[in-house]
Amino acid sequence: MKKLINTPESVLEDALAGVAAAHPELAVDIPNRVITRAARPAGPKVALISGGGSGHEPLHGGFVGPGMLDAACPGEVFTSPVPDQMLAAAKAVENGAGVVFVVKNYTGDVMNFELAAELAAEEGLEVRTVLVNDDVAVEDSTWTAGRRGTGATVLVEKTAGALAERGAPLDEVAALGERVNAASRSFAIALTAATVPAAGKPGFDLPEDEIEVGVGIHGEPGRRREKLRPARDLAAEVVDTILTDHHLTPGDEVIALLNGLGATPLLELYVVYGEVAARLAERGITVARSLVGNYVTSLDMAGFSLTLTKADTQLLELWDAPVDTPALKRA
Amino acid sequence: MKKLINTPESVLEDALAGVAAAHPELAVDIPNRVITRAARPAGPKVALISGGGSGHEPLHGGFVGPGMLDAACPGEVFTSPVPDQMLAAAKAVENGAGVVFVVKNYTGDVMNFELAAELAAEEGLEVRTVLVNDDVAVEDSTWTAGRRGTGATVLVEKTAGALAERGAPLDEVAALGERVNAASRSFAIALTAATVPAAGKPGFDLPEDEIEVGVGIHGEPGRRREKLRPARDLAAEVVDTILTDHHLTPGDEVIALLNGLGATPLLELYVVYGEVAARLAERGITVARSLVGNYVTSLDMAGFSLTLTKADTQLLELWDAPVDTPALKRA
Amino acid sequence: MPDTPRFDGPLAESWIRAIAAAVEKEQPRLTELDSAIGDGDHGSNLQRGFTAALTALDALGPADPGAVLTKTGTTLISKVGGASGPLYGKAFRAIGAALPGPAAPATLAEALSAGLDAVRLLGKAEPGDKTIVDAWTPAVTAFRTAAATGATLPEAATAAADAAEQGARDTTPLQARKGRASYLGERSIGHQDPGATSTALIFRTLAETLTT
Amino acid sequence: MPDTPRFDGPLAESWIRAIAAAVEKEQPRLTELDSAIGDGDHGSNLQRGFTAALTALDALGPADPGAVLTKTGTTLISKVGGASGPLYGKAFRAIGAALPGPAAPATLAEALSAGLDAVRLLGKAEPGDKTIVDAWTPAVTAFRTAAATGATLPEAATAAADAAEQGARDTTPLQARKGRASYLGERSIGHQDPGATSTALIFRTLAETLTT
Ligand SMILES: Nc1ncnc2c1ncn2[C@@H]1O[C@H](COP(=O)(O)OP(=O)(O)O)[C@@H](O)[C@H]1O
Ligand SMILES: Nc1ncnc2c1ncn2[C@@H]1O[C@H](COP(=O)(O)OP(=O)(O)O)[C@@H](O)[C@H]1O
Ligand SMILES: [Mg+2]
Ligand SMILES: [Mg+2]
Ligand SMILES: [Mg+2]
Ligand SMILES: [Mg+2]
Repeated sequence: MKKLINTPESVLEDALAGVAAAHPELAVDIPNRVITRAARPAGPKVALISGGGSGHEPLHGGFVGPGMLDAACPGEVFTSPVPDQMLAAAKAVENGAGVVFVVKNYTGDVMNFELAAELAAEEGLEVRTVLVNDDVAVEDSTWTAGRRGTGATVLVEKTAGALAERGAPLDEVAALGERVNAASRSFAIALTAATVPAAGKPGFDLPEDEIEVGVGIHGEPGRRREKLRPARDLAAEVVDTILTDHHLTPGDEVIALLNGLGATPLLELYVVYGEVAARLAERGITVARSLVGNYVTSLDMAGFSLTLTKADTQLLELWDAPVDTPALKRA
Repeated sequence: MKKLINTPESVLEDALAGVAAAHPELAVDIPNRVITRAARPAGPKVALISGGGSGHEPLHGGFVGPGMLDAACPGEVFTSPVPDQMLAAAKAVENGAGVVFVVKNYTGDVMNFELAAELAAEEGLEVRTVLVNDDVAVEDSTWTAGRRGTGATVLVEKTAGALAERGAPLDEVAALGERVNAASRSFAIALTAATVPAAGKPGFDLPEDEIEVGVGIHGEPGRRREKLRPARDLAAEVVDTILTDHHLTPGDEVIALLNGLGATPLLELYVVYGEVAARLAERGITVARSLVGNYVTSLDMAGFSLTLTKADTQLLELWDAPVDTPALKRA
Repeated sequence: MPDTPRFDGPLAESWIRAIAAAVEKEQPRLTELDSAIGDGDHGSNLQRGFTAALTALDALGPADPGAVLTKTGTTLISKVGGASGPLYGKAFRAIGAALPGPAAPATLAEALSAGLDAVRLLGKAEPGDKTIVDAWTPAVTAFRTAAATGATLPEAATAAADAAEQGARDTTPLQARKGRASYLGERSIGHQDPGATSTALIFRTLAETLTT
Repeated sequence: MPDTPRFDGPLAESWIRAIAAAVEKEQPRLTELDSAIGDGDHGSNLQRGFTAALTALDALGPADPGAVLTKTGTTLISKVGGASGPLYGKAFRAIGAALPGPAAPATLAEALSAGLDAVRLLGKAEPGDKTIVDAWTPAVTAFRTAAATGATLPEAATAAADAAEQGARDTTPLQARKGRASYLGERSIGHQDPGATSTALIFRTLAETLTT
């Protein structure tokens, strides 16, 4: 394992020290593992809090700032945070208008946020939880823990963050988050596996010419393995897989997030995006907005995920709203 | 080789199609391989043009936009662009106030931009060239092609771009660019080599526990190979190496760019940045501004480079000025 | 039956300390099982949690079994994260809440049953879903049956441990329907569940603590 | 000497077509040499350039040698990039500018010398810096000497090719002081320079074109 770290045990703490040093606009509580905005919003406003295992940077800490999150709770690498973090975050940023937790659908995250919500309620805070479950690689049946939460998290955090910033009430912000999640589907392909520092070796073995189709952001297995194919074919397959599940029809508008999983050069992401855009055009879907880059990563995994969110006037307007975070800025 | 491409030959063209699809705010001339702003600046203004081999994204295309570049000329992967591109770009964006070429110091880039400047002059355009040569891994002697241009390019393009946007005259913009370059030093460490699509295999072999200290952004060899060490040691060595060359003294202020080489997770970059910040503090250097992320990459190379630019009031003010490009935004 | 030893504070503390030691020892195995159908961190998750519990119990000092186990649960919740942290944390808190003082076998049986209820309330797993529940359910049944027929604490706990181990082994042919392993679908079949395995470890440790 | 054939348009075109064929064939070797001390693209750079030159010459149609070589140089500049594109591009443009019509050996010698001047003006390399210059310089000297002593075109070109090949071989013990290889410092010693090698190829091809 070749990594720029001090020790596997100290990765999270050391990275938080770096975040603190690099971002005076954030307040980083290293012992409690909570990242908040350095400047508290003025009036009462719904506080938007997210969190999850580390290793997906810039998610979530990179999205803390005006127009997006109020706080992020980073867990150990690929391990959900503990309720104490979310409670500390909620107490730190609650601003008289209640708290929304944005939670990616993984058993650990769901349960830890659930306990946090209980604890926060005991302390008199009003909490709503928005569950993100957009990964169509997993069938959403009683046979599974349900679809995983991936790229749609960025969409939910951005749009709900914009709405919260405008002073919308708690239930409205939560409802918007749920609506954006419901309007979103994602699908990912990995070329290589991620190596968790504490594990010291790749999470799965993939032969030199094979890809994992439908991979999860912690290296969860996908639908199948197959030979690597040209970007054009992979893009078409990913688009078609999402459209099948999503029931978009010609004429629909989407926000498209083409996300790098961590080790994919931006040059390649643009190659893929060109093919995604072409395929969507063939299928009659209009891309109203797009975002290409590393937003929900999986450590050093090579590959990409595509998220398509059905757009409407309100969502586009919230998507376009100003935001000022380390990883997403818009004037 | 595992890459998200169609064919090695079509990488640049396919990626440009993706850039065009993803960025309506840019105009991408695919046959001529020139990226410009979709909206031309209103009044006369010095046109800032850069370019270089592809594979370093977001450099340079990702820095085209208000407050930074007017045009970028992407060459084939790791190969300098040809003069025709720069000429086409200059003719497209020249705006009555002359043209500044920002050129990274590599023999091919220097010569192709030199021919472009000749051609542009023949067409009646006034051209100045700013050479960027910040990589202290190479001794700047008559025995070499001189220090290579790396991370400082971002600083030069940002600050000269801000100055040009304000209507400063040609010589002033060029002089500022040269001043920023002279105030900047960089040094890089690679954990793995990059794989150029056309080559199909990594540019060099690095044993599983070794690093290349002083690597160039095309995989040029560094000062030496050694065993991987903790991030703290590597950060200290990189800081000390730069300070030795740079003659910064306690109390000096710097802009620090901690740059990922393409395949390094942001989590690790933050770990390194925490150590860089700590070492600079130990050495009495104040970080006035910082930027952590992938800005001057080397395809899928894992590793980082650090650039330190001695700051003063003018540079900080230009660094803080608004910018609206795909890869760098500031309100 | 004044002669029958009761499950008191010192025994509760010994149990937790013994779990910490057992987890430390079995960590590679738990990690290996979790690598096969999960994300390979179950061993280190529990080690982090129970190591923290030891520190918490040091700070707590002598206490009744309820306080010891509640503190343990709270610590697990605060330190583990992942799926097992809240599940085991809630379980130990529920067991603790049901043990205001030294307990006879029947009381301990009900406390362990309350722990199972807490796991099921939070995790919503049914028996057969290939989870902690598949070891904990037969363990509670065995403990309760033994206690009802007059078994001593060591006897009841040994029966529970045997049942938990059997339950853990019986997860091997199951297809996971909860947690990370459920993403594998049919590919989860043929592997023993890590959580059920650690539950068996927790019950075996209880039996050993009460026996020695 | 009306019998001596002159270097005319068709010969110039044959030369460029032969270079394209030779580069195609020798690409792996050039790439290998450039991988050792450069970035491994010298072969593909030249192939891209000379393939484009063929297309450009097809479009140009029959022309005098100056027009053929100027067009070749312009095409190399437009298509190659890297260090070799501008250097060879400028060189062929300079050779072309010195050949307004069919040329006798002495005139071609001066044209090839003008090509060398162009390389040196742009690249600022001295002999011994381990570059194109180290093959081109002895080639020009040999060509000029042969022409001065009454050699025919084939004879002069063969002498130049021999000298260029010797010059290329002689780059092996040198330490590079220009271009990418200079970053290697002493580690560039022991490898033959790719650019000098392609220059030798260009001169050998000229000799073969004029001989057949
Ligand atoms: N809903 C659930 N109910 C009960 N147990 C569960 C549930 N989900 C997962 N588990 C148990 O948790 C174990 C995994 O724990 P652990 O590896 O520590 O957490 P994570 O899956 O978050 O990495 C599984 O083996 C399974 O026994
Ligand atoms: N300044 C220079 N003058 C003359 N020749 C040079 C100079 N710099 C480099 N070269 C030649 O260019 C060759 C490399 O060409 P090529 O690989 O096509 O370009 P690049 O180095 O940009 O990849 C070297 O082997 C050397 O002979
Ligand atoms: Mg886990
Ligand atoms: Mg090159
Ligand atoms: Mg696990
Ligand atoms: Mg080369």
